[in-house]
Formats: sequence, C-alpha cells, structure tokens
Amino acid sequence: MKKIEAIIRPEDLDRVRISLQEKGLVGMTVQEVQGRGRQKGVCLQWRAGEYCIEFLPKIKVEMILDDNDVETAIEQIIKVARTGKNGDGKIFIFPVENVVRVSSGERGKEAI
Amino acid sequence: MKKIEAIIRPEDLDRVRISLQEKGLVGMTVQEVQGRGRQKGVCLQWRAGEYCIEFLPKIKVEMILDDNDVETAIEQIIKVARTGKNGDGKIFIFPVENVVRVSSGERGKEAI
Amino acid sequence: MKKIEAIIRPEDLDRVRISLQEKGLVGMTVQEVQGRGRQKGVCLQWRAGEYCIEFLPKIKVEMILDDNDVETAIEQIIKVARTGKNGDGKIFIFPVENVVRVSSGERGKEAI
Amino acid sequence: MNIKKSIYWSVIMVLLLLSVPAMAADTPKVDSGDTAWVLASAALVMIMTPALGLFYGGMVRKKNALSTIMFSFAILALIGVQWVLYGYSLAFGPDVWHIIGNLNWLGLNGVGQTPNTDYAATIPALAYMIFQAMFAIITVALISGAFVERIKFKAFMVFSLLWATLVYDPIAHWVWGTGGWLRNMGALDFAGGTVVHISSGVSALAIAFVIGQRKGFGKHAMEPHNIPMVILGAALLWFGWFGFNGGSAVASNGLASSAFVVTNTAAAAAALTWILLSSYHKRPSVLGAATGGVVGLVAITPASGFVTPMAAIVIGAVGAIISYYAMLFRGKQNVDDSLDVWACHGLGGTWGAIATGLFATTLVNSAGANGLFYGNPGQLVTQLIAVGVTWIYAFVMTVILAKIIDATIGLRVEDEEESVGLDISQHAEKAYA
Amino acid sequence: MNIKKSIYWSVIMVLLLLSVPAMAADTPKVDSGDTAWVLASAALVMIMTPALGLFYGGMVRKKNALSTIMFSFAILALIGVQWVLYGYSLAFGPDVWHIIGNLNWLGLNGVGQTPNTDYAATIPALAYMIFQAMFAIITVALISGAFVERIKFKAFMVFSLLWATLVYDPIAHWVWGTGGWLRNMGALDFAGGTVVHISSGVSALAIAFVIGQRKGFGKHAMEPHNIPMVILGAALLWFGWFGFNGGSAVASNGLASSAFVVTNTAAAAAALTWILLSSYHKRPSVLGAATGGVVGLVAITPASGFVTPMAAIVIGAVGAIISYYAMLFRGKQNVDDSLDVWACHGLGGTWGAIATGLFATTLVNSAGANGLFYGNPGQLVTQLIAVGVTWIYAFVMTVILAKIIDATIGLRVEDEEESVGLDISQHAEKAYA
Amino acid sequence: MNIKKSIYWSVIMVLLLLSVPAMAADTPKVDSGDTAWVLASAALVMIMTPALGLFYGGMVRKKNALSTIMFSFAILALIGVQWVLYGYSLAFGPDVWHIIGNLNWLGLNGVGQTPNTDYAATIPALAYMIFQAMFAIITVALISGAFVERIKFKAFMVFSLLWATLVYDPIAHWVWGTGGWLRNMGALDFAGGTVVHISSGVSALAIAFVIGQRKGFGKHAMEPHNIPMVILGAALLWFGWFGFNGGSAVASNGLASSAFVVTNTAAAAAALTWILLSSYHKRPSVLGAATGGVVGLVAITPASGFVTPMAAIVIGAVGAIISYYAMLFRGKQNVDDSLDVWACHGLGGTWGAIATGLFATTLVNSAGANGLFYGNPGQLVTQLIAVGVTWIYAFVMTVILAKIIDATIGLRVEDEEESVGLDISQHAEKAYA
Ligand SMILES: Nc1ncnc2c1ncn2[C@@H]1O[C@H](COP(=O)(O)OP(=O)(O)O)[C@@H](O)[C@H]1O
Ligand SMILES: Nc1ncnc2c1ncn2[C@@H]1O[C@H](COP(=O)(O)OP(=O)(O)O)[C@@H](O)[C@H]1O
Ligand SMILES: Nc1ncnc2c1ncn2[C@@H]1O[C@H](COP(=O)(O)OP(=O)(O)O)[C@@H](O)[C@H]1O
Repeated sequence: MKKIEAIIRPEDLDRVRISLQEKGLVGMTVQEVQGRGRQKGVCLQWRAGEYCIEFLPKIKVEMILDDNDVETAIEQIIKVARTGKNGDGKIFIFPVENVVRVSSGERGKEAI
Repeated sequence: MKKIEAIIRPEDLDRVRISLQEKGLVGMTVQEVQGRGRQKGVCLQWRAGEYCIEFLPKIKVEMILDDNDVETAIEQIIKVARTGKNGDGKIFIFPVENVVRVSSGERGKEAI
Repeated sequence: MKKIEAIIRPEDLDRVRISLQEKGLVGMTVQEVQGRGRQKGVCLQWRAGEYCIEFLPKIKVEMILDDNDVETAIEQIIKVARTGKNGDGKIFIFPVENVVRVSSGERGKEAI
Repeated sequence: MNIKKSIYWSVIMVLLLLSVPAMAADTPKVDSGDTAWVLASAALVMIMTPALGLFYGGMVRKKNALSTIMFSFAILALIGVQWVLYGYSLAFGPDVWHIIGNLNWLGLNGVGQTPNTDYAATIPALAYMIFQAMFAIITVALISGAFVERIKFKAFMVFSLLWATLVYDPIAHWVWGTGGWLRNMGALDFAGGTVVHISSGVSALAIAFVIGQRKGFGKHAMEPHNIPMVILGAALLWFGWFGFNGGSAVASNGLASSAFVVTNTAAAAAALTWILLSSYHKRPSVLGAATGGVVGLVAITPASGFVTPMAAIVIGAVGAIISYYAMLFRGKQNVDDSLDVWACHGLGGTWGAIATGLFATTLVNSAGANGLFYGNPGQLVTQLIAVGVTWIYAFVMTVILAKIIDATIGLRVEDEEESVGLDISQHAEKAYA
Repeated sequence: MNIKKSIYWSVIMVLLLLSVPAMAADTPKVDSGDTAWVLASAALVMIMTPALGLFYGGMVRKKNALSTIMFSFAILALIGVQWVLYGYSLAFGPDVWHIIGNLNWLGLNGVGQTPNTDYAATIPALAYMIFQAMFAIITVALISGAFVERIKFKAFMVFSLLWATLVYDPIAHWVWGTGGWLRNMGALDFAGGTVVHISSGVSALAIAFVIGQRKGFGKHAMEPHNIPMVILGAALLWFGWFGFNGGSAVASNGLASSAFVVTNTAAAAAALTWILLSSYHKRPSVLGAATGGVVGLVAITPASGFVTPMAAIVIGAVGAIISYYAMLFRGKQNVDDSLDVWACHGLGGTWGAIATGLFATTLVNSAGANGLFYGNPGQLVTQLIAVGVTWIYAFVMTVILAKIIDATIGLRVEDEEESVGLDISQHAEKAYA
Repeated sequence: MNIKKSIYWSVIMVLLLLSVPAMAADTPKVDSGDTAWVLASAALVMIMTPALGLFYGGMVRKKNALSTIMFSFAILALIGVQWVLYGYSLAFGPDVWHIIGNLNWLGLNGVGQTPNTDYAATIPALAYMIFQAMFAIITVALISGAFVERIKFKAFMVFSLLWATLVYDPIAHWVWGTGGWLRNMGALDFAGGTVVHISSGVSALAIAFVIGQRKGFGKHAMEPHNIPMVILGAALLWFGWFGFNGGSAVASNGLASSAFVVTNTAAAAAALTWILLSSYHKRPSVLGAATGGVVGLVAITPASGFVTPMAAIVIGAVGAIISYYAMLFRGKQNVDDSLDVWACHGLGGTWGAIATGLFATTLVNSAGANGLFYGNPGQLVTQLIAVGVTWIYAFVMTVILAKIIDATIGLRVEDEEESVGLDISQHAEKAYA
C-alpha cells in the first residue's frame, strides 16, 4: 500500500476527482493548502499599490492505494492537471504500513 | 516510531481526544479535511431544489507515536468512533524516520 | 528523499520561510492546523467567565527534500523557531518513495 | 354700538374661521413629522430581528450557525403574518375584561390610515400597528437564545406561534392595551421592559429547563464561531433600538429625543462597565462589550421615556453588573440557557422595570409618574407587581407549552442530529462552503 | 346696514387673511415631515444596493465573492454619477413624444430645493431626484445575478451604463415620467414592478442567453460560500424596502404607512410560504426563507400603494410559489441565469403587476384605481399591456446590447480566468486571507 | 366711519388671532419633521462607528480582527459617556474666551426638550446634543486606523479619552460652538472637514510617528483578512453619511436634500475615480472602490451644505486622486499609519475644506458664503487658516499626549504579544473558531 499526496490547482479538483473515479479510485481526503515552488507568488492589490504573497492556494489530495493502483492514479491526475506550465503541481508517493477501517476493524488492503 | 492518521467524524473529535488522553496520548495535530469513501456525499438545498456535494467534512488526527503505543491508540479511537456505519473513518499507519523537538533539539523517542 | 513536517507557531512562518529560502529551499506546502502537546491549551473569554480550548493554532510546513538537505532544513527551522519554551513545535521526518512533477512527468530528485 | 356690532361680527367670523381647524382637530389629523419618525422607527426595529440572528448566530458553533440565524428570520415571517391576522387585535383590540383584546380587528379590519387616538393621536393607525408588529416579532425571537443547537425546527415554529398568541399578546394587552389591567394600575413600561424583556427572558429560562442541556454542556468548550458577526449584530441592535425606545414616544418631539438620548447613554455606560468588569476578572472583552451594550439597552427600555441621562448611566451600569454576575452564576448551574437570555433580558428587564419605579420623573414626561427618588414610593410597588405578574405568567405558561410540545411532536432533535449540527440535520444546508 | 357692512368687511379681512396660506399654496411649500420620510427612504433604498451585493455574493463560490459584491458596489458609483449627469433628465425631464425626457435637466440644471409639483408637491425636487437615483442604481445592479462568475468587469461596466441609459431611463419615463405613455394609459406601478423588477429580471434572462453557462454548470456543484452573508443581505434588503415602497408615497402619511404595512406583510407571507414549500420538498430552507422574503418584496412592489394587507398575504404567498417552481424549471433548462434574477424579479414583478390589476382598490389609494376584484377589469388589461411592453422592450434591447458588447470588447473572461475565479483574475484581490 | 371702524376692529381681531402663532414663534417650537430627520440622522451617524470597525477590521490580519473592531465599539461606549458627562458642555456650552465651552452643561444640565436656538431653532436641544455626540464618537474612532495591530488596549482607552477632551472638544468649539473663534472668523465647515477629518487624520499621522511601525512592516505582506467585511463597513459608512451631512442642516428642508445629494454624488464620483485609477495601475480594485467611496464622502463633508452637485463630482474625483497618490507615497515612507487615516481623512478633509473655499455658493445656502469661483477669494483664505490651525493643533497635541502615555503606561504591546496578535494577547478572544 502506498499513499500519494497530489498538490494540484484548486480549479482542477472536480476534474481530478472524476478522472480518478473513472478508474474506480474513490476514497480520498482533500484539503486546502498554501504552496510555493517554482511557480512564483502573486501580487495582489492593496488600496493603492500592491503587495505580494509568497504562497498560492493549492489543493492537496491524499489517497491510500493498493500498490497496483498507484500508477493509474498518477496517470489520471497528470492527464487532467497538466498544462505544462509552472504550478501544475506535484505528486509525492509514500510508504504505508497499515490501514484500519474503523467501522469494521478490518486491516490491510481490505480496509482501504 | 509511527505516525497514525485517523480520519474521523468532526463530532467525534472531543471524545477521541479524551479517550486518547486517558491512555496518556496527548500530543496530536488535527485539521479539517474533506473526505470521500464508501460513504456517499450529501445533497444540500439550493434556493429551490438541491445540489449534491461529493465530499464530506471530516477531521484528520495525526499522531506520532512510539511503536508500543500504536495499538493502544487504534483501540481507543475505534472504541469511540465506531458506529458500524459507513463513514466511521479510517486509520492509516506510516513509518517515521525521526522526530526533532524544536525547543530542545532532542531527537528520536525523547522528542515525541 | 525525505519529507519533513514541521509544526511551528503561526507567527514564525514568515521568518521560517525566509531562513529556508536563504539555503535555497523554496518548495513547500503549508497549512493551518490545531495542535496539542506539552504546551497547554488556552483559556479564552466567554461573555462572562471563560472557557478553555485544548488545541492551539499551529502551522504545519511540509517539505519534500533531497536527503542532503534534511539537516540544513532542520537547522534553519530551529534557528528561527526556537524560544526554548513549550510549544516551539516539532519536526517529523518521513521516508518518501517517489516524486512526480505533474507539468513535466519527471520523477525522483529532478522532480522535487 | 357700531363698534360693538363690528366686534361682535368680527368675532363670529373669526370663530367661524377658527372652527375649521377646531373641527379638524376633532377628526384626528396625521402629522407628517410624527409619522415619518414612527415609520423610520418601525424600520429600525425590524432590522433588530435579523440583527439578533447574527448576534446569536456568531456565538454558536459553526455547525449550528444557520439554524440559529434562521430562528430570528423565520420569526420575522411567522409573526409578521400572525400579527396582521389576529395578533394585533388580541393585544390592542377593544378590551375584554381588561385581559385581552377582542377579535374585532381581525385581519386589520378597521385599522386604517387615520389615527387611532387611543394609541397615537397624530399617526395613522396602520403605522402604530406595524411599529408594534416589530415588537411582537423581536420578543419571540429573543427566546431562541435559550434552546439553540438542539431544538427541532418544527417544534420551534409551533412553540413560537403558541407563545406569541398565549403569552405575548395577553401581556402586551395588560400593559399597553387600552383597558389592560396593569396599565390601569399605573404600571410604567415605556418600550417593553415587562412586555418584551421579562416575558422573553423568563420564558427562555423556563424552556431551557424543559429542553435540557446541550450534549457536552459543561464538558467540552463550545466556542463562539464568529465574533465579528456578534459585533455586527450588536451594532445593528443598538442602531435599531433608537427606533425601539425613541419611536415609543409615537411622536417626533422632545420626549422622543429624550428617549433616544437615554438609550444611547445607558448602552454606552453598560458596555463600558462590562469592559471594566471583564478587565478586572481577566481582560477587556470584545464579546463582553457587545453583550454589555445590549444589556444596557435592555435595562433602559422600560425607563426610556421617564428618566434623565444621568439616571441612564446608573441604570446601564447597574444592569451590566447584574447581568454579568447572573451569567457567571447561571454558567455554574446545570441550566443551559445557552445564550443567557434570562441573564440579559429577564434580569435586565426586571432591573429596568424596577429602576423606572426609582428614577422616573414627570420632569421628563409629564404623562408619566414620579418614582421613589422623586417622592413616590407607590410607583415602585406598582412596578414590582407588574414585574412579578409577568415573571409568573411567562414562566408557567412557557413550561406548559414546552411540555405539551415535547410530549407531542417532541422538542429536541435526535442525539445524532445534534452531533452533526442543526444546519445539516434540520435544514440540509451548510453555513460556509 | 351697519351689520351688513361689518359682515362685509369682516369677510374681506378674513379672506385676506386666508389668502396668505392660499397664496402660499401656489408656491409649493416643503413639508418637513414628508421630506424627512423621503430622505430617510432614499437612504434606506441606497443600502439595498450593497445589500444586494452581499445577498448575491454569499451565493457564489468563494473565488468569485468579491467580484460579485463589486458588481453592486460599482453600480452605486457608476449610476450615481450617470443619474446626476443625464439619467434623471432622460427619465423625469420634460416629456418628448411621451417616450423620453429631454435634456433640459442635464447636470441637475433646474432641479432645486423647491418642490417640483409634477412629481411631489411637498418635498424638494432634489429629494425626489435622489430617491429616484437609488431606484435606477439598484435596478441595474439586480441584473448582475445573471452573469456572475464569468463576465469581464469592463464589459459589465459598459453594459450597465448602456442599459441604464437605453433601457431603464426610457421605461422609467413611460411609467413614471410626466407625459409618459404608459402612465397616460393608466398603468399602475407604485414602486417599480415593471420599471424595476420586470425590466431587470427579463434583461437578466436575455443576457444569460447571450453570455452562456458557467463552466461546469449542471456538472459540478456550485456551493454558496457564505449563507449568513446571504441572510444579512436579505435582511438589509427587507429593511431598505420600507423606503422603496413606503417612500414611493413621496409623503409621510396614511398611504406611506399602508405601503409600509403591505410590504412587510407580503414579505413575511412569502418567506413563510417558501419555508413550507422547501419543507414539503426536503427541509425548511434558510436560503429559501431569505429568497422567499425577497420574492415577496418584489411581488408587492407595484401593488404596495393600492392594496390591503389581506391582499398582500395572497400576493406574497402566490409570488413565492411562482418563483419557487420557476427556479426549479429554470434549473433544469440550459439557461444559466445563475442567481435566478428572472425567476425572482422578472416573474415576481410580473405577478405583482398583474396582482395590482386584480387587488387594487381606491379605498386604499383614492388616486389609484380599482382592480378586477373591485369591479374594474379594464385595469387588468392595462397592467397586462404594461407588462408585455416592458418584457419585450427589455428583452430585445438587452440582447442587442449584449451582442454588440460581445462582438466588440467581449462579454466573457477567458476559460482560465474563470477557473481561477474573477476575484484574482479581474481584480487581483482575494476575498479572504 | 363705520367702515373705518369695522376695518379697524376687524384688523385688530385678526391681529390678535395672528398674534398667537407670532408669540409661539418667540418661544421656539419643535418641528416634528425636522426632529424626525435629525433623530434619524443621529441613528445613521451612530451606525457609522461600528461600521468603521468593520471597515478597518476587514483590512487587518485575522489575528487582530477583533481588536481592531473593538477600537470603534469601545469608543462608542467611552465617548458616549464622556460626551454626556462633560464633552458636550466643553464643545457647545457657553463660550469662554472663544476657545472652549464652560462647564455649565455638565451632565447635560439645562440641555432639555426645547430647542436651543443658538444651534437649531426647531428641534429639541437634546436631539442636537445626541446628533453631535455621534460626531465626537466617530472622530475619535477614526484615529484607530493608525495604530492597529500593536497598541495596548488600555493605552488606547486613555489616549482616546484625553484626545476627545483636549483635541476634539476645543476644535469643535472653535468651529461650531457659539462664540468659537474660527466660527466668528467665518470659516465654513458644514459637517466636519476640519473638526472631524483633519483633526483625526492629522492626529493619526502624529501617533503613527510616536508608536512606530508594526513588526515586519515593509517586509512581510500584511494581507487584509476579509474584504467583504470591508465592503460592508464602507456601505454602512456611506449609508450613515447621509445623516452625517444631510442631518447637519439640522432641519428637514431643501438644504438637507441638497447636502444629501452632493454626498451621494461625491462618493460615487470618487469611487468611480478610484476604480479607474486602479485599473490604470493594475486592475479595477474592489478594496479601492470602497476606499474611494469613503474618501469622496470625506472630501464632500465640509462642503456639503454649500456646493452644487456638479461641484460635488469635481470634489469627489479630485479627492480620490489626492488620496490615492498620498497612499502610494505614504506606503513608501517609513511611517506606518497602517490604514491610511492621514491619506483618507487628513488629506480628504483638507481638500474638502479648501474646495469649500472654492466652490461654495450662496445659491445653495444663503446662510453660507461664496467661494473663490463665485467671486469671493477671501473665503479661501479663511478656509486655509482654519485648515492650518487644525493641522497644527491636532498634530502637536497628539504628539504630546502620545509621548506622555508612552512614557507612563506604555503605548505598545510586547513583541511577543504583537506576534501572537492582539485578539488573544489583549482580549483573550479569537475572532473565528
Ligand atoms: N519540495 C516541495 N515540498 C513540498 N511541497 C512542494 C515542494 N515543491 C512544490 N511543492 C508544492 O507543489 C506546488 C506546486 O509546485 P511548483 O513548483 O509551483 O509547480 P511545478 O512543479 O508544477 O512547476 C507548490 O505550490 C507546493 O505546494
Ligand atoms: N483510500 C483512501 N485514501 C484516503 N482517504 C480515504 C480513503 N478511503 C477513505 N478515506 C477517508 O476516510 C473517510 C471515511 O471513509 P469512508 O469510506 O466513507 O468510511 P468507512 O471506511 O468508515 O466506511 C473518507 O471520508 C476519506 O476522508
Ligand atoms: N506526538 C505528536 N503527534 C503529532 N503532533 C504532535 C505531537 N506532539 C506535538 N505535536 C504537535 O506539535 C505542536 C507542539 O508540541 P508541544 O508539545 O506543545 O511543543 P514542544 O514540543 O515544542 O514543547 C503541538 O501543538 C502539536 O501540533
């Protein structure tokens, strides 16, 4: 089992969700985060003049997946979220030791 | 050392916190997330008619634990959060390489 | 590659960001979290009297780093965030299996 | 002779001439300035009800924000219709046995564009009616602070309708209706210390007993989710209260100005007192300043047409002290009058009604009376009777109504609905995306 | 003889005396009470426009919150200047062929501190002008509900200026201007059923057709990001509407009071109806209660100076039912009139204008007319003509204007800008940090 | 003969008859319409102070939101009491050496329900007093924009009380008090260009110098945390300003209407100008539109009773340009007048006072004077003197007061408290859960 964390643009969330669902990947946890990377921050307006912020709003999508599904998930996300420009985001893959489903107590793959 | 990430119902947070505290597990980091899994989304009302959202509000509880405490934590969470219905949530267990306490610079178990 | 998650005081974020940037560590994802640990909660005022909350607002900074940069990052964070008091926060280090850059499809170190 | 005759005829002509306005004075004439002020006041009192929704809504947890705001908004709708259909007639219609109005004015039958001199000689009867409508509305809404975060919406609506009909309308008649027995007794209540604040505040306590505590009450912190919203609500309440008290002069004159002045003064004094009390106990509280302002407004309400600005400072400051410690006291009991309607309105109104019996002076309002400090202890006794009667009637009736509803449709949501929050469970809505 | 003479001279003296007020009546005199009410009403109507911004702003997604609020605020600025420069002259200036005012009052030339008896005999002409300014402003702002979340800000400003000039100003002249042809025909529109609500509601539908749907419309949920903000907006709209309708009496009298009363009553009845409808279909809706209140206010607007409170209940309730099902219907079509301006204002205004033809009675307003239910079917026909004309003119003109703008500067933002949200892409600002 | 006699007697009778109102005119009589408008105006000005709290509060960081809102709310309480106790007497009481009122009116002694013809002949003295109270309150609150996010709450309260007493009350007396020396000189200030805006704006600059910059000023972005809240605040300010300027006619007449009209017009023109300026430099700004509106309101304030609507457009637009570039300039200096009170109010008020000397015309207000453009350059000189005096007095006094407080109880919170935010550190509260 792996965990992937995909940092995407907020406006892509709906389409990412749908493209993953098409492959049967439903379970996920998302949250709003602030990110910074190669994509520069943005300069917003003050009453007169402007100020620049260093972080941009992003969405983090977390999924715990069976090892076999990892590549599918990555593909689906890239398909939807890639514009080729800076700020498209990143996908991080982490090891997972175990999963427990609270409602049933099941562990491991069954619990995902 | 392990990290556990428990996705629970928002209304269970207070009780989960207390039940963990009873076993001496105090340190934790929580955040509001949006989740989806076997539990279906919810249909809310628009001015007339309704719209359905795919994500439900959940709480993510993160704890870095000594290996020995992992099972205790899982048990305590399950005890409180289980209703047996879809949406009770999941607990994910991850490996941790190290921990540093900022205030003292301590590392490893002492730092938890 | 490693992931570090640093839990810091909200007011330290700007200075932490700058101190990491000085060492060329730019990419990061941050989010607001609620934490609890050795630092006690805080008692706030109700209309008359007070109520105490168990969680304090914290910032979680996540960085995926090349193994070589981990120590630098830890140092820089400690330099800025340490007051020596409870609540300075913690840094957790996790293993990372892979990284994918969405825009280019690059994987591994190049993608960070 | 001629002179006499000339005088004679001149006088007659002049009298004839004068008789036109004299006759006109018999048919009451609408004064445009008085009407402007009362209509503006009615609008000001109207905004107080949604303002109350924000004031209360900011103090509950996020999952119940909409539900709490809805209590006030729904009452604006519900009592807005009830009042026009029969509420006004019950409260202000022709007297029956000094305890209730009859139903002659059903559907506002006979309530027209000319003044009803029983209530206000210089404004259209319709203007007086709608001004009073706003009082009925906010009074019912005030109670909602007691049972937030756990009442069934349907039970809330049924309770509110019954309460308005069986508690508010009679009390309003006793105190303000022509022929009402407390009015006949000489009880002074300029803008609603008994009618509005005691009735709602005491009923809040009663229904809090019946419905019971929120899950986790006294165990988990229940954080106010949006204090700026509370401040906005309090500010709009303060703003609207100028219509509440100032408009109760039902004329645009010196008395209205005096009521306006003491209203602001008492609110300011009470807010300042609460800031000081909270500084003393912990820190100068923002939520406390807003609460204090509202408590000062409550306390001055019955007295606002009878007292001087200096008395207003005392009334506001003492009101704040009473409510502050009453809240601390209530918080330690097992009663979950969640947003302290009893401490703010019940006790604030009680203190205000008593203070009227102390500070009232005919120097401010010749149509009023003197209080104890102006040599008339009898007024204080009258005030105490009015207070006592209102307490008892409101409490008993509310317990009965609440018990009946609880036994039939049920007052309270399921545990799980309460956990999830009323916004989702009662309204299938979320306050914030 | 002497007697006769005495009488004779007395009469003369008395007439002389009387002639002073008589002469005064020739030069129209400002009544301070009427002026107070109209100025207060103008302020009340002013707050409706930013309130509309909040009402709409809370219903869009967070990334478009500021942009949506800005539509209303910017119109306050834009039309605030346009009206003073030439809008008022076009709408209310000396009549040209019964279809438009001439430009004699350019820059408010000749609009002064004394009354213009054509419009309001007892208040300064400037007071009437600014009261009307607020109507022009909010009407233009109302349309913005149709194209939120996707229009170019610049295109919005250009469209609004043209629409105010070419659609609002003429229609206002037809219905309200001295010499206007619909007015001459006897069409009744007390406070703007045709002029304000049909014109904006139908234009909203038209521009929604031209600009097309939002990306993801009908596919992804588009959650209202802040419903408390919607309630606050609705509450301030309700509050301001007392000036809108009550102030349209341009005097502080029985008629103003009557208009005030039916306004509140219709709003309450409609909100209550919407609560019941939503309970029936799912749950008592908070967003629905707010929407219902607004729809009731819309529906009563044209009728507010002509109907009784009981009629107001019917008008409000039926208005709510119509709008409710119209929204359900519209939602299923491919038309993205995003915040249902057509269903709320277009249909609410249409129903209100028709209801005026049904329920109007000279018992309420002797300067009005009777409707069908009071024995005058002709009034209904007149109302239907006024409705039809306004629908057609507004729809056609808006399509033309929108197409021209689309072809030149472009109506719609780029896809990517829409995805990111208009707050960042159009204004380089974020609503919340 | 007989005829003569008849005439004679008739005339006498008629005079006798007339003498009743004539005598009545000697004892000043309250006009209900004027009173309605001034009371409504006082309510409108009252809401401006909490509105200012929201306006400012939305522009600071989340951790200081409550603290910033509290500044305004606490001033409502503090000066609400101060004014009644002695502030009104100092500012408007019987003159002492043309520089201050004496203490005869302590505790509103002698300020009653009949008019004080020195200030307003047709409204109760109490109405005038409370209208003025709202001006004193908002002026003190305005300054708070300068030191948000770093002042000690206690120091703030002490400073505010001293400033109101030693700066506001005297300046108000000079300009508006009977016998005040600037008033005697003929300085025109209809609603507070010098008294309200220059005094607060210049003092803001002064205290910003003394208290120093916020930590991180110029280094880290300090994001406005809630711009919808800013817009709401600005909208309520605009709304309330109709009372501020319109009410300053202290009557409900043509002049009040004219003031109302130019107020709206200048605000609209300024908001529009700011939208254009920001479009030119970057994008049409929402925060800018709100700011522009407020600046236009500031600029028209002193001129509002003296100028035409066309002049109002110029005054608003030029005011916006001045403030816009002043903000850019200030932002580049090391002065952290955090919310630009100086640029908005100090300079807006200065421009408005000068513009009064340019555009004033007796065609608008016969009790006023002509300005330069109407052939009276002397008025401009008078205005410049009033401006200069106010600048110097306010600046010097504020520096002295601030230094004294800094040296005694300390102006500024600890570094750590500033980092954590004032909501927690000063008030032990959090704005949002
Ligand atoms: N090293 C990193 N550690 C953690 N998060 C990162 C890292 N690099 C990038 N991110 C996250 O990914 C987002 C996109 O990264 P960015 O470099 O802007 O885009 P891209 O890689 O697509 O050009 C950032 O906003 C940040 O949230
Ligand atoms: N595969 C997954 N990856 C990440 N998060 C998941 C996954 N499956 C479930 N979750 C999280 O757990 C929550 C509960 O899951 P759900 O399937 O609804 O409940 P349950 O497993 O208790 O029946 C979801 O809302 C989501 O936040
Ligand atoms: N065991 C833990 N698991 C997860 N998060 C933790 C743990 N211990 C501490 N934290 C996080 O770190 C923050 C700081 O910890 P705390 O013990 O208060 O400070 P310190 O270790 O600096 O004295 C907490 O608020 C919490 O968010």
